[in-house]
Amino acid sequence: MAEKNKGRLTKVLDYLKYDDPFSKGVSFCPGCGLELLLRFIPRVLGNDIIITGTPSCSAPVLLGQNKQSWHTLSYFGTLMTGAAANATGLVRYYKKAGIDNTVVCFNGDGTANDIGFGNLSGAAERNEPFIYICYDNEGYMNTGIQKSGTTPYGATTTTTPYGTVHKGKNLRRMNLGVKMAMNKIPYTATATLSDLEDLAKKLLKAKKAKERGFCFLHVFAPCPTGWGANPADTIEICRQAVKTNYFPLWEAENGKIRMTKTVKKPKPVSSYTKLMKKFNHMTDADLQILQDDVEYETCLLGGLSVLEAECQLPVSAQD
Amino acid sequence: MNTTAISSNIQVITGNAAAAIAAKLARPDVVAAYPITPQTEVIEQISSFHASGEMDCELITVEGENSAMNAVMAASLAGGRVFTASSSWGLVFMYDAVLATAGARAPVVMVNVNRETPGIIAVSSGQQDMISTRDAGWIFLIAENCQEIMDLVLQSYRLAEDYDIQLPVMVHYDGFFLSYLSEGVEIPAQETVDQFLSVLESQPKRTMLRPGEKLGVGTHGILGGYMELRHKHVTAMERSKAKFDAIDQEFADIFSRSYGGQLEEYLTEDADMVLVGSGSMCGTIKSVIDEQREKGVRIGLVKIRMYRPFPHQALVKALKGKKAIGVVDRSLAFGFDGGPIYTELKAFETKLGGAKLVSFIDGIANTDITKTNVKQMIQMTADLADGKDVPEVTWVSYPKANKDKGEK
Amino acid sequence: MMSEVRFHGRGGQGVVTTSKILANAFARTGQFGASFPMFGFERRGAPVTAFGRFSDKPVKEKTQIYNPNILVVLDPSQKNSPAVFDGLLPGGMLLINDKKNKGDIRHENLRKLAMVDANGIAMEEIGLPIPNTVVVGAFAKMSGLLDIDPVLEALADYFSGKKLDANRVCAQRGFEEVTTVDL
Amino acid sequence: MSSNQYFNHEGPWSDATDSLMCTDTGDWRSKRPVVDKEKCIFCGFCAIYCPIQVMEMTADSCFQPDLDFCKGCGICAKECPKGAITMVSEGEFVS
Repeated sequence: MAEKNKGRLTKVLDYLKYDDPFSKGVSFCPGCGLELLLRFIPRVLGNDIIITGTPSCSAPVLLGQNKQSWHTLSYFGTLMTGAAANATGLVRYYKKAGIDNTVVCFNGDGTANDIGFGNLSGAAERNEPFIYICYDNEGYMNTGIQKSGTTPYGATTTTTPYGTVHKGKNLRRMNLGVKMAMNKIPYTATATLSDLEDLAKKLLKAKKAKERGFCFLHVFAPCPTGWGANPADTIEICRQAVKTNYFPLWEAENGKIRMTKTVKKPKPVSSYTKLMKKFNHMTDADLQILQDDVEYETCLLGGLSVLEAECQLPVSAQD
Repeated sequence: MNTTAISSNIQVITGNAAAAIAAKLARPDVVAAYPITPQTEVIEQISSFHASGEMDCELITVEGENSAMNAVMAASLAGGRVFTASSSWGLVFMYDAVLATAGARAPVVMVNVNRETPGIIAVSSGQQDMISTRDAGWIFLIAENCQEIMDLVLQSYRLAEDYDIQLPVMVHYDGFFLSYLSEGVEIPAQETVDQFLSVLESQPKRTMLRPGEKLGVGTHGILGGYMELRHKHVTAMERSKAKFDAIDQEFADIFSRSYGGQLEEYLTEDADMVLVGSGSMCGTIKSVIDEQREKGVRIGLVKIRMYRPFPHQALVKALKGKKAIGVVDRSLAFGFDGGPIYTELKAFETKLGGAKLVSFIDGIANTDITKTNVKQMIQMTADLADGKDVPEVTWVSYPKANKDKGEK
Repeated sequence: MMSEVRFHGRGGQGVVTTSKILANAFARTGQFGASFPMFGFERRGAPVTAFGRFSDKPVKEKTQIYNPNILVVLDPSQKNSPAVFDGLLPGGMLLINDKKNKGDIRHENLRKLAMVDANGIAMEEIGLPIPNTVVVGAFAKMSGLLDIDPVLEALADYFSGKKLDANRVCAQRGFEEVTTVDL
Repeated sequence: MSSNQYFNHEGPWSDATDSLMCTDTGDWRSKRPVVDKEKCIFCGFCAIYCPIQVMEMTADSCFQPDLDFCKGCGICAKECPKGAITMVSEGEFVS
């Protein structure tokens, strides 16, 4: 025994203060990033959170079947068009009734960035006190891998397939995190699964910051099935996404944008794209467009973080 | 309607204001709404009550109707009393959440200020928005005047939140004709309303979404589970008919105003002919009936106050044995010749003891259902009673439609 | 006995409020009043029509008024518009906001013409050419259906403070300064 | 009222106080993680990155998967900094 203690337990485990409320056997694909994220959240935030979910890959697990359930959290399973409004209704009633609560809206990029963006944006404008977590797997995976607003340039999906005329998505991805940070909410952050300590800290910051209003976490969560990746590579994909600046890790606390992981010498985006089949067909020219996209966003974020360092978000009028 | 003597509680207010004041009196926990003509005044009034501290609710100024319904549905499932209001395209924009609210059995109360909906942009009255959403699984109630708007909203909370019902209720009233109509409305005292609603507190608590209670809402109903929920839903809707009648009775005891529950019957007992209508048109119909009665015409009115669930038992009871029945619809049932209420009532024709039915379509897109039009309807219904040949469907204010039909 | 009144004016003159205040005043006498505007996309300056029904019995009708027995014209420029007299019942009355007070308006069904310089009075009392409260007072006098007291009381539901005082003076002056001609 | 065959409540409420549903996801596996106790330095990376959180600490200071539920994705093997976990075909374990 003594001889075995060559290493030290990773600090991430210190953040997992609560039991996993989910059933051991749930039907997410092997290597699913969403499953890791979903189990992680209540272990950090506590088992008395109320989670709201919409039709998506998470729904078959978040939502029960008849009177039975896959987890012991209180949840509200609802529509993609109104997830943030549902959470609004909950927190406002709890406020009126004096019930302590942590409501976590847990949605995919389809709900957050596309069909449900209107009410997400409205909830942010009203600075509603809950945590909205978007797990971004860059497409509509549960309906069979279709293009979404965050699907990157060039990626093939079943609605942007590789054909003789059109070769994958010919539109650029949207940057949901930056969009949300512009709402002057108390806390916005990006996170991913390779950096779980960073994720845990951000979850805890969000839980604290939600006392002052709306918190948004944009979590990059690969879908090995939809992306044509080896399930074992899920964490490696996240790591490479960070190292190439494809998905930079940052936070905006009270309006101050700050990189939480600085990448000194970013790798070319190809070290990320080569890990999955959805980019297989891309030529060097195509990859350059994606690279330009990444560099533009990095540049933008760099500029914002310099600018915002001088800015302090005014205290919310609701306080 | 029996009107009490003038008292200091009577204020001259619009239908929209009546809805807003009723909502205030019901003391909702959460209100979320988005403006749309002709409903806007409702939420302006509520915002003003909220701003002045008269209304202690969480007011959510949402970015669209869809969010309004989603927010009140969630607040309701969390245990709150809620209110929202919309109209026309707003109701359509929240339609997915309207369905979800019914499916989740969330006792939401809302008012819908009737306005035209499909295809053509028309800022004008018509019940088409109600018809377009009639199968959402909500209880639909329809008001005739400003006082009834006030009273129906109050009655709605008793119906929606009743432990045996647990269904959302939508109170409909005609846009423009009622929303902007100013007339005297008796505003009940807060204590009286509190007393009327206090019955709900003595009932068992409905299931509520609370932190840490391990209860979730929005489960997949699988295998027979979905069927079970649907069956419970339609059973509760059926129960709501008698419940609504009983609530109206109780309301009469407390507020000295009674409407008759599912239907209001106006001079039907000895009538040979009856018009069936709903909403503001009924006031005009009553005034024409008063005139016709003086001439000895035995005509009555059946006013539909509860449209969903469809009060077919009560209708059969009220209409059985009459000679002829004219059904007036302020909306269309696309794909059918006659109006929506007409086509639905037609399904019970064999139970009406030989009464003949005829359909009148009028009042589409602010077209006024005038006294002249009502007289024409009564004349045609009388002709039908006399065995004369009367077209099955008449577009009263649009004779060309009737002519085209005749030519074919 | 029911009076059916049609109000003609322009956006910004308070036409709809005129009809509301009158309905309110009638309710205060134990009678019944109902009023509503004609529908359209209203904007300042556009012609506005409103309807009022005043009766000793509850008002059931919910339709627009096609055969008024009283006309109220807040906008003098419409006095010669045929739309104003459309459907006027025999024995009808007309109240017009007109500083010229010429009394030269005629219609076959018109039996009583009343004139008041509502804009002038409003300018003097509230500093704005909003004639509605003067017209309300003048209506009470001309129609003989109302005393001025319920009108003054009703104003409290629409104005407060100094504005209420000024508008009460407007209504009082309208009541006193209206001139009528039997035709 | 008809029997409450599927639901305890009037509406679509699930009740986790009853029992949790569970799928035998262990059956999905084609390869299983095998931990070399000697190489394991007890860092816990396999445990934190396991999407189903089935790597459990054992008495002899190494992590072991709960094979009833391990789906065999191979993340643990890939992420182990000491290469202490190998994915072995399930065929090897058929007796």
